Amino acid sequence: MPKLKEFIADFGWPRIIIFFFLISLFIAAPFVGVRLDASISDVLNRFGQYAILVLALVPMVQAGCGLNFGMALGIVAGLLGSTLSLQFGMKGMFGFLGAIVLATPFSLIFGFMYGKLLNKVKGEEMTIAMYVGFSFVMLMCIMWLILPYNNPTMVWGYAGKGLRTTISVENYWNKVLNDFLAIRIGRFFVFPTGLLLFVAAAAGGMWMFLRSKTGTAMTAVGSNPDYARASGISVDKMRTISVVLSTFLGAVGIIVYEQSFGFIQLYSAPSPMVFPAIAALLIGGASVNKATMVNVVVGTFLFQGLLTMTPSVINSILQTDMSEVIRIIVSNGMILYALTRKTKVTK
Amino acid sequence: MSAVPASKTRKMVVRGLLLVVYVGLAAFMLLIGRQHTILIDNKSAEDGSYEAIDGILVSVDGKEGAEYYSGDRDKATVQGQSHKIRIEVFSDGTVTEKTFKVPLWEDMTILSVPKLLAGIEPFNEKFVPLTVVLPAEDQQQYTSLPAEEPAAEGVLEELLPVLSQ
Amino acid sequence: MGQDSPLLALRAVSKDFYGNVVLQDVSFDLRAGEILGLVGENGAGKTTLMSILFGMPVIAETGGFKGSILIDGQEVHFGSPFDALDAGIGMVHQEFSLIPGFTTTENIVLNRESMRPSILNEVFGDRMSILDRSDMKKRSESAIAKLGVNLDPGMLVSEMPVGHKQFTEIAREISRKATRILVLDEPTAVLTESEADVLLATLKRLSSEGIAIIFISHRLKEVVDIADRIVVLRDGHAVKDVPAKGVSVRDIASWMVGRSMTDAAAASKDKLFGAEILSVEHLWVDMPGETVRDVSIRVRQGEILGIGGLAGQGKLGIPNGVMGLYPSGGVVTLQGKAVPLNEPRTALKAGMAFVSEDRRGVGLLLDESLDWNIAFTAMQIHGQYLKKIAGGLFTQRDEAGMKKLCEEYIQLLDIKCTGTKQKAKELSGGNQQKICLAKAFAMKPELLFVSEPTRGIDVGAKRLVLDTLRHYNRDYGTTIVMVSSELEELRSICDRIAIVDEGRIAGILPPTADIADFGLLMAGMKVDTTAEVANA
Amino acid sequence: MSAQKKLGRFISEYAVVIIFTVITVACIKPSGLSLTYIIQEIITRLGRNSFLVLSLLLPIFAGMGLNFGMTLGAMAGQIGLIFAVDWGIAGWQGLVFAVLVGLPVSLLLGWVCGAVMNKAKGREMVTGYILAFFINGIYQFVVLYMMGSVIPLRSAAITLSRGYGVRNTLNLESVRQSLDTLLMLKIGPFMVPGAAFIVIALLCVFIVWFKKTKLGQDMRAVGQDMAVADAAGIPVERTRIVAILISTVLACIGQIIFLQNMGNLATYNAHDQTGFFAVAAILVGGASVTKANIPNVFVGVILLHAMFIVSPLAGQRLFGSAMIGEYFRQFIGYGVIALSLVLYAWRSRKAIDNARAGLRQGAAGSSGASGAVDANNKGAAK
Repeated sequence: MPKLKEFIADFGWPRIIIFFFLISLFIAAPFVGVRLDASISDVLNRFGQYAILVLALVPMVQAGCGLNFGMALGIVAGLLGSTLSLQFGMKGMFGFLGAIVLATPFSLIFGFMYGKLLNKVKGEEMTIAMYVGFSFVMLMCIMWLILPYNNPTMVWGYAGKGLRTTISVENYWNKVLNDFLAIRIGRFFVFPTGLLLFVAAAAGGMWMFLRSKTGTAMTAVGSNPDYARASGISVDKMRTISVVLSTFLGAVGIIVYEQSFGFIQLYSAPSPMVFPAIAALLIGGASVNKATMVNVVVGTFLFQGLLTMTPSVINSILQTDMSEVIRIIVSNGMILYALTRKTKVTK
Repeated sequence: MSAVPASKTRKMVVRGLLLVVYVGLAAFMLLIGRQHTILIDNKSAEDGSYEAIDGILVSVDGKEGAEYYSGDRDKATVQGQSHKIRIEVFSDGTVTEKTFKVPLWEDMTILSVPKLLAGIEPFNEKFVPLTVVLPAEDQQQYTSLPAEEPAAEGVLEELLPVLSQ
Repeated sequence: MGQDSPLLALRAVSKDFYGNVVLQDVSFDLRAGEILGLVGENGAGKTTLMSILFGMPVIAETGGFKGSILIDGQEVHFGSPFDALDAGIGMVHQEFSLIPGFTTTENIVLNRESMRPSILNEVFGDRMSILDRSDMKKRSESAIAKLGVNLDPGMLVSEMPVGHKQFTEIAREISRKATRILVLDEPTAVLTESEADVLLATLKRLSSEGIAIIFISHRLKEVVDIADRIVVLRDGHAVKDVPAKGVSVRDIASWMVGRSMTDAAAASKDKLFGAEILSVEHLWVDMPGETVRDVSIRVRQGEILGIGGLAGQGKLGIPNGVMGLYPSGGVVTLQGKAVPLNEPRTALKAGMAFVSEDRRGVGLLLDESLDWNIAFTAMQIHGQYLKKIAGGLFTQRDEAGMKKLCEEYIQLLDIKCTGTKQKAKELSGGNQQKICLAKAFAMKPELLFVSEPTRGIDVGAKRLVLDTLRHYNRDYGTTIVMVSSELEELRSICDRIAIVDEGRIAGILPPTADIADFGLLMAGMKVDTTAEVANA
Repeated sequence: MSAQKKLGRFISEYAVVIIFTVITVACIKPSGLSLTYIIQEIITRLGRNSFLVLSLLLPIFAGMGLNFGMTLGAMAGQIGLIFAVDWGIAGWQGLVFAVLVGLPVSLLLGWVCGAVMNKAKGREMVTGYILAFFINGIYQFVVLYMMGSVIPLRSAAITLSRGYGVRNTLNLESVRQSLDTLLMLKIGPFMVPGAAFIVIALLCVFIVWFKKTKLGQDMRAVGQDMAVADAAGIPVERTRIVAILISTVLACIGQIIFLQNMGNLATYNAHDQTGFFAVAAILVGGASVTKANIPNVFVGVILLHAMFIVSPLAGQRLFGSAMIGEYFRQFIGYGVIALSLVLYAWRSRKAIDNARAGLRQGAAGSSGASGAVDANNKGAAK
């Protein structure tokens, strides 16, 4: 019994409640006329979409920079990369990879500057990160209107200048990863092998990085900055590396999201993408200065599972759309739960 | 030297009193603030017991009046329960004033001026709308509520009136 | 002053923290208007005694204390510092407890402000009453006048010179109506000479007005000038309780430190010392609480140099400064090569390793496994225990290599643990210290700094840690610089012992030097050291 | 301090105010709006927003930073308004009724917010922000599902056609401008909402009076140094909760004043932006995370809203699209909060370094006289 108690204490009550809630949704689905195979395929697809965005949070958490409320910077870098790849008319897998390559320089520059800023303001980083993120997104809204894009699929019809709010990647690199080696069973179930392989590769790469020399140093900075300093590690350098890595992965994450979702969402779309990713990581069991690959996978699966199942199942049970309310309460409740834990954020 | 500690009971009494005043104030606001709409009607009755008067000036609670000809109906919004209505008939210039009460929880009442002039009580009754099936057009579509987190749209919506000014 | 029962009496007060005895039946009396000088080395139990007297929660949390405290003859029990305040005991801590943004007046009457009830009192309780600022000003002025010092009641504490802050705190304590006993913990540590004199004069005046004072200081000259009686604490025992008349500083120093000579480092006689390995010139280190002002010292190859001195005098600052962990300046040369300061990485690369005094804060990764803790520095500095992939472009932790290293040290240092994967936070204090030592030894250093290696660990582990240091020094020739506040240990292991006082080297003595000399150096007195040091 | 250093300190102290004044003045010309129109607009906005911004002062005194959790108070105010409109109470009586209904709700929410913030010491601001979204979820659950079903709603005008839940936007016609028109004064070309300004003046008097009370003094002490306040016997936790409580109650009243001026209530997202606007305003006014006073509030509201009035039209003229002006306004709004937070965090770190540096010179190579002992006081200004 003590082993279970220790597991519960470690896993945390809220996570257990969410886990059983999700399981009950899956069980209730068939009784309420919701196709189970379609739901599972939908959950897998959304898992693939969000996994890398959640993974992007890991480096900064490990390095003790706390939860990256400013991930919008990485997402904006990804948007720049994908819009440029469309502008140059790059298609198929080449287009998708081109978008990532084009996004890389932006994400590195943004990440570097953002890292330097965060090092200057240790303590109360989260609020500052959030508002730097928001103001940067707004600045980009102006940029989307000014930058000289002229690919007709992207530009406003009447003005001929400035980008549309949502741009379809239909004939460029839509579902490039999803359909790669996809396995279809029956009409509804699609197993997005390409997408999940890409996510597995990214997660594997991150796992390998965290076990490399710099990765180990970064984890040490996260768990005890004084220890790292006494062992000759430059704390600020490690934190900057983690921010740059996090911003880069944010860019890759949004591009993977777009190819699976089918649309590039511009203007103020990046801001509301950050909170769900943070909530997912926390539901997976991460703390404010420790996050593992398991946290990413479990967290994303639980959170996205919840988001896909609640609209269909709850609606048919209660005939009302409670899913929006449940999503808000669960995701913000989780972040609140993590913030009020005893672990102190790096001072 | 610190303030003499008020005795426990005195504090209790004051707090109890404050609570009563609080609830009383809310009730008082309800009483004097309660808004009603009064439909002022100038039609003749089917059974001929009273006739519409052609050309009258009606004003409620001293607000500026409105002219009614036979068959007209208009509304006046008033606050509070007891009101005064002033009717001036153009043809013979007679002015009648009458005070009447509107029950607290009545949203809308219908006051028939001819009935009032003819002295038939009750001239002010509850308004019962014809039972009409509401057209479905204003069925609220809200499947995906625009209420996710700090999207800037919220700001746009709120600031649009400024833009339009 | 002659009433029959003393104002304050301690009877057989004893205290132990988890079996580690800190105070052993301490008893002394204190009469109204008497100044009692309390002296003793660090760890002699002074702070614990004051926490007991002041009813600090930490005492109750760690199992309370034995013996009794009597005020005016009746026994008292303090559940919290506020009970002690009501009983008339005022305490002035070493760190100031003042509100920076408040004026002198506001600080003096903090949380005892004079108020006029406002109408809202009835509804929202007494804290809605209006402050009576004029009365507050009057009360603070009377307290300041009682001190006999000119303090501006309207000045903000944040803009005050340090001396004024000290007087403000004292004024706050004596402004309480009931204060009859005032306890001052190292009040002159932060004052200039002139400010200290004014303080001492003030304390004399307060005692003449009937307030009893307990004056804790390591400046023995001040204690002798001001105290009526002196109590000397050593290893938790009140070894001396004498009137101050006719007592010299030298006597106090020897009582403070005087322990029977254990087998001094006789072995150091036939030790051969190589050339000078490390030289430090005019080192200053800005470490909070352990400021180093101007230290110059030389260390010879194969030697064990001890650095002693009281807490807060800067001995811990020296290793932290040389290793670049705190902002510092001066010239450090290791084996002839200059080592730049403020760069921990180059100091480690040059071949110096450091076992920090702050075991849990700096020395360990509490949430990581033991093999991690031991191999980490070696991995980051010398690139050991890493598997190179794709020609060194990628590296991966060599888990097997780290496991082997960890097992090697578990066996060598007899570390009691469940395996190399156990989390560091689950080990006992002694074993954690051994992990820190293993981490330093894994670096194969030329010169090893060890800071407070035996603090807070049980006697058995102490012996083993010291033996390991001796073993590494004798068999591998590692030069060791050991900083410790346990003079006893330094004398049992070191070849030479430097005493640090107020950020400077007061003097260097051989372990066999007279015990009183050590005590005098610690108290900042000059001692003729030239004779013995030549090359013992 | 040399004049140059003092000037440097002044500039860094009021960097935000200076930047804002420059941008606003620069935008006036291209926006093409007449000065009287701008001034009239600012007067109405002062009447509308100042109360909300003033509610931020107390948590700053108590050292809890910018109270992003004030959105909870806004929600309580909106619930009060929903009942006032539902029961058909019009005019200023409707407003008072809304406040009386909203008060107990804001007390409850304020207490919850204070308790949660006490558990997340050092991270109050971001916790308040997230708590606002969390309670927003509960607010939506109550207003969208409970009202009409569990909580009876009288008038069909505000209920969704499905029978329960409140509509997305409520027409506040019955209470619209009722506070403003109560004492509308005509001074020169400008219409000044007298009643609103009287209420605001009353709040200012209360705040000034409150700082003189023992509770106000305790709050300042807790704000400066929690450990010392605790050692002196001040109930730190309770004082912080009272600070948040009062701030939430004031936010509730402020939101009602705000909405009666706007004339309509976006039930589900009117409160989203209250926190953002109020915080942006007080920061633009030169306040910081630990220091704020009443002038900051008024300067902030005037500057921020002047900028919000002129920038869209200036954007229209300069960049040829109102959207750019609109986004420019958002960028400035968020940017100013980020900038002042960064400046504050950077300045407080520099203050600590200066204190350490001051000490270092004293220690380096001071001559033999032991007298020149310098203090390593830990009471460096935080």
